[in-house]
Amino acid sequence: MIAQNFEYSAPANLSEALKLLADGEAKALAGGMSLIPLMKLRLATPGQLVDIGRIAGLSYVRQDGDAIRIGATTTHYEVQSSGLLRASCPLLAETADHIGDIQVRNRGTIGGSVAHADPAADYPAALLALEARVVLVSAKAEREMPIADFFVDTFTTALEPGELIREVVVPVEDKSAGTSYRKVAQPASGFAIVGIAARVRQSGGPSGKMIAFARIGVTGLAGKPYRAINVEQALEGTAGSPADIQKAAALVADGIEANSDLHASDAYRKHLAKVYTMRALAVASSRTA
Amino acid sequence: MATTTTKTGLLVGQRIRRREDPRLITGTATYVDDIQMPGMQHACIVRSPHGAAKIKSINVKPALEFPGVAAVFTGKDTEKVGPVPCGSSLPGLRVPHHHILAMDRVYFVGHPVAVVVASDRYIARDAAEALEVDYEPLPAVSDPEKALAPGAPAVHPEWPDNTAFNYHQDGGDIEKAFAAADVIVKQRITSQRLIPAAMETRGVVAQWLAGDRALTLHTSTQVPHLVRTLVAQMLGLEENRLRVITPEVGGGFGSKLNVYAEEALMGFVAMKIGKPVKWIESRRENFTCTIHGRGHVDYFEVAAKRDGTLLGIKLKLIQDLGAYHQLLTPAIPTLSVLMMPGLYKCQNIRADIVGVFTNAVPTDAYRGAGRPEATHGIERMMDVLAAELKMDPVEIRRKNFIANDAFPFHTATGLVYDSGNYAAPLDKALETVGYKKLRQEQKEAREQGRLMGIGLSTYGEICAIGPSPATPAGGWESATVKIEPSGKVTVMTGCSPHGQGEETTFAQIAGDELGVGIDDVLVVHGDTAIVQYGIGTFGSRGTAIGGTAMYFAIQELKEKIKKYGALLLNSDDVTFADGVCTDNQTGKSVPLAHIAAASYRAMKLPPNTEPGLVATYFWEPPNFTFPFGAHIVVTEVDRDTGDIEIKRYVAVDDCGNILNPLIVEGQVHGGVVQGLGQALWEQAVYDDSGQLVTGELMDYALPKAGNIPWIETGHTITPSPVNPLGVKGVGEAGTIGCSPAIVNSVVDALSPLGVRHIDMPMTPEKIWNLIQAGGRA
Amino acid sequence: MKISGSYTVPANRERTYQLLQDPAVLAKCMPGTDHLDRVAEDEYEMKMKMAIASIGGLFIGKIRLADQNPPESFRLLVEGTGKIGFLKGEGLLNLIGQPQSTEVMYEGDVQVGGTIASVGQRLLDTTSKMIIKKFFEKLAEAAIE
Amino acid sequence: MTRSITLTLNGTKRTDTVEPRLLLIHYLREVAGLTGPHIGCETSLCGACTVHVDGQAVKSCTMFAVQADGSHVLTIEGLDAAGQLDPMQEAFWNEHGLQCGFCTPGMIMTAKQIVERNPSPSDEEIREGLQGNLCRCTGYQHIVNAVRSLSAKA
Repeated sequence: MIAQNFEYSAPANLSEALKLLADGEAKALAGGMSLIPLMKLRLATPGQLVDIGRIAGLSYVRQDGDAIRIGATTTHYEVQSSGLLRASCPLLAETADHIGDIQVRNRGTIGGSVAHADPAADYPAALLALEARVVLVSAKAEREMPIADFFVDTFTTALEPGELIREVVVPVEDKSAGTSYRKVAQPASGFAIVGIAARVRQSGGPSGKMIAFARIGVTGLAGKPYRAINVEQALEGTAGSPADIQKAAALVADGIEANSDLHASDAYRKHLAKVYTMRALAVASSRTA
Repeated sequence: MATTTTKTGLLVGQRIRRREDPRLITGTATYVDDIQMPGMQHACIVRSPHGAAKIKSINVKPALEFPGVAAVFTGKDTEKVGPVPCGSSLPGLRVPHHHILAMDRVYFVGHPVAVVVASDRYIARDAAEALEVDYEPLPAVSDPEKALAPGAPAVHPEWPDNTAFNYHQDGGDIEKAFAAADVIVKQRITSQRLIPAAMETRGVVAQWLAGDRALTLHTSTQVPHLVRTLVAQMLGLEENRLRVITPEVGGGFGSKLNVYAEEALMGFVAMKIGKPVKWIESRRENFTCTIHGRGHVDYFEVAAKRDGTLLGIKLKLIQDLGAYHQLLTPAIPTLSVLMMPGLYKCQNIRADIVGVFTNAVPTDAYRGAGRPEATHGIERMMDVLAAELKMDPVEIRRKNFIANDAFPFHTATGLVYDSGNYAAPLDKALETVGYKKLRQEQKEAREQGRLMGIGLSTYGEICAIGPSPATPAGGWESATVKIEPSGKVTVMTGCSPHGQGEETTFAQIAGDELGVGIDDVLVVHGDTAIVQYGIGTFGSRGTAIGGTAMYFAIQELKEKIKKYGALLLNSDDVTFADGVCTDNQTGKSVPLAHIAAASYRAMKLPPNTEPGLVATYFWEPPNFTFPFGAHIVVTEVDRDTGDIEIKRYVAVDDCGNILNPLIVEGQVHGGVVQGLGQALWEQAVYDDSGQLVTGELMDYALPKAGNIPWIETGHTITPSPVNPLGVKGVGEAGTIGCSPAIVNSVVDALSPLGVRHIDMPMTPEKIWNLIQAGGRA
Repeated sequence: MKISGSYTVPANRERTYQLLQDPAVLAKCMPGTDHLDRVAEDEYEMKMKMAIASIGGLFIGKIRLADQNPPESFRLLVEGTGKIGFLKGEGLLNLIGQPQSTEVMYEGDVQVGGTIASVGQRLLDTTSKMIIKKFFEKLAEAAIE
Repeated sequence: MTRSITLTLNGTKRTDTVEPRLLLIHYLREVAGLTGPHIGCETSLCGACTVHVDGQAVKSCTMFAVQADGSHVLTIEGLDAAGQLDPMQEAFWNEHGLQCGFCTPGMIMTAKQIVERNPSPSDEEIREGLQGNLCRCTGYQHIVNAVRSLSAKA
């Protein structure tokens, strides 16, 4: 319950924060929903915390052409209640509905969650399906990378020491697209045993409707979240019938070394991934225009 | 004894909101952690991370060196403190010496090894981390059946068979019953280890006043007087020098019906350092060091006639005791045996219990304490038998119910059921749920390949625990009722409620009996310096025994009131009702407040009557009470995922007379949801090395608001003849009735696949595996 | 916790076996470990600075090689204790020669205790897999060097 | 290593010097002397410590006091500051939405946030909203009744 002592600073702006983080020793604190519980259990014992939670201008959701830029310290509540996201990137807002509980969503931030790279976090599934990009900054430079490159392994990201996530960039969803996030929550902690984000677009040809585009993000199943490209490919070009969906969804765990714990064995997790891929795809398809 | 039938008074029987709530909804109630004292120190306990290990050495120096650390104590320092007491005795019971701090060996994860005392809790925590303990890990065993196997690691080296006791009970002629049977069904049924998880963890504040030789313990307990007697013994202190105060208690469910090492340890520390000391249990400590519940492996055999008549029940019960006996540890499974026949007239039983030591925290009383396990067993076996005989589960139960005219009914296990009308709640539940129509729906669902289940339990329980000969440390209860000079009424009850609402229900009874308003009655409890000796709140006994003690104290007072009334009215023919004493001849009357004032002013005394209006009554109940009921659950299982959806939950309970329907409903809801927790999610899991892998709320799933069904409640009323209030008790009913009803429902849903039994918790994965295996997993 | 799996090392069996017996190589492969101190024949003391995201801590422990049957198999015993818990593991490593490489098959049992066991259940499987993967990746690097 | 923080607690401004690691819940209980917010776990799951920081329900055990510097903090004690129970407190009382009372202050603070954001929530929305608050006594049904009773009035 009681954290080890640490030094604390609350810089007023980003450049000051990056300076404090530059040597890689300090740890950034945003909402603290992942970090503080670990500190209380003394599983995490950072010597220095840089509170980026009060930096003005790091919390925003704004449209920038065909993209929506979300500041790192935007809370899950702000994401789920953002009119812009609800209208133009509903998958992300829907995913935020599933994170933790009211209190966690009020404090937890998208940047913090993504940087923590918990293999059972909700956002990664949606961000992978959205082919989101992350903008990383350090005292020296700024870079942008696809989210798929950002998640390296369990709790391991492409963040270099001294580097912060500045914003997450998601596309403005095509009006015809249908999306859905479906999750099996672990009953005690609420973390995803499996979470599937699905995104599809249909095109209507003279020969009837067809799945023109599919994106699937998977969380909870493996050591890191991933895009189920094999499912996407199997689905694209089909009519998107229940049988098509079932056939494609069956591929979701192929070649994946699934997690196994007290709450779900690897075999059950893989099975759930298939079922929930079907369900997410079915809902997403039903939402296409 | 005379029993009132359902009597509704001005207060009794009404939905009255609780008197205790204003302090609770404003956050101004005082729980142990809210107590602050000048100079108070904070204790942090260093605990074993191993399931079993030798302690090779302890280096306290790094902890002592922290600025702000007042003291560090280890087992060597506390060796002379008496052992943590076991209050139950069974023939041949092996009782390990349970030191308050480990000596040279630890027996379970969380075993206290040392205590660090510092000026604030942050420093205490830092210093505790610095303390060095060198352990030599030993093989551990945490599964009771594995512990019984030859060659298993010995939890206590002196008892290599890990057997604490064997207990045998026979009733009727079991051999004859089985010989006469047309059918015998057998089933292994487990009731998994559960963590009580009261929302307030335990906590103690101890204060020693050396000049007065007076120790005060503020502790979160259900049994303040027992804590006083037993902790005084442990510390070698005269009992009347120890005051135990039970402030607000944030739930117990049996986990605080105990005397714990930490209670004596904090007393010891306060006496040593001469300053007040506080210890507040963390949630992880609560999971690893406060008692667990259940922990049964039961092997049932039931003999019956082809028409469904039960002939005999055999039970081999393996009880996971953990590493030590806490207050009631070995007694809990014996309660299961008492309740074995449930509501059925079966008169032949045999039970064999083996109590097994394991490298785990002790099991003890958790909501229902032995009775949920028994009810789960018999109610599951009734369904197993019904399936075998292809009978409807309702019909097989009706066939075996004890008849309404058979009460008082002597069971094969030695109990005398007080009163019952077992078909009444069943009928009501069946009607509420629409049983016939549901079976039709189920038929249609099955034709569509859907897995719909209807399950029921008709449960009975032993409540109002209990007559003293059957209860360790006494089973009576006490009350003192004082009518103050102003006519206001103060009730001091030996019960020590912690959420049950006795400040309200007792005030309802007292208000009606004395003809005063509910706000004129103050109910006081939980301070051994103020309240006469009492037993406590557990075993659904508060109202039935504590309330009855108060009722009788009031009856004594009423006699005295009448004497003063007669004096004031100058009459020898008066009645006391509705708060006034009336001359039956003249109709003149005098109110209670005047009588009370006169009794204290004592200008003139009635013949042979002392001043004042105070009465104390210790009531010894002549029997337990035996509530009952019927729960029906409709479920549907998702074939693809194994998820269980509870579509209907109907609970019809008969707890005798109802004093406050609002409170009774709340007790049923809470009880049912704890039963649901056991049926669906909760399980304390130790791995083979003795690690509690469900050591936090992250991995031990308590029911949450979002994953439980709406509970439809109903009642029938069969008053108890055991007490004049006609009440039976309702604190544990929901839990006891719930788990078999849910499991029966899910087994029914999966019965087309040939499933006959599922052990709890029924996780989706377990169900999915059963479906995959076509019921054969 | 049972663990098992296999990894292919780009070296022949003799060399792979040799690498796995070399304390300097082992130190390099164990995440957060600088060096091993020999305390007895085939027994070493180590300090391991674990860091997985925010979770971290210093483990002090021992590593022992036993039942050597070069170049086919040996047993690896590891134990470590830190403030956040302890672990004790034992595994049998079987080396199967392939034309250009060696398949190392491992099978063992790991006991984890303390805080990490009681609060980190959902992370144990994933993180242990990651550590093993990193171990073999480093081993593979060492094999090419 | 200490820092000075200033915050407005239940309408009153106060300044204290704290260690950075001091949790907001410990600040409220041990420094400010409040008894309403409770500690029921250490893994941020039970919600007994729920308070509002700048109008947002948060678990005060998962926030350092320094993070609340400059904020408005409202605890259960601030609800009836004017001597009048808050309607949500009244609703919990009327509907028997509590037994042992330990989870109640946090539960009420979360319940308030639910109806602030959604004045007439469905039962399902109420239950979803309470996922971060554990109660071991009531089985939640009377709590749901309490929240619903208020939404009906709204």
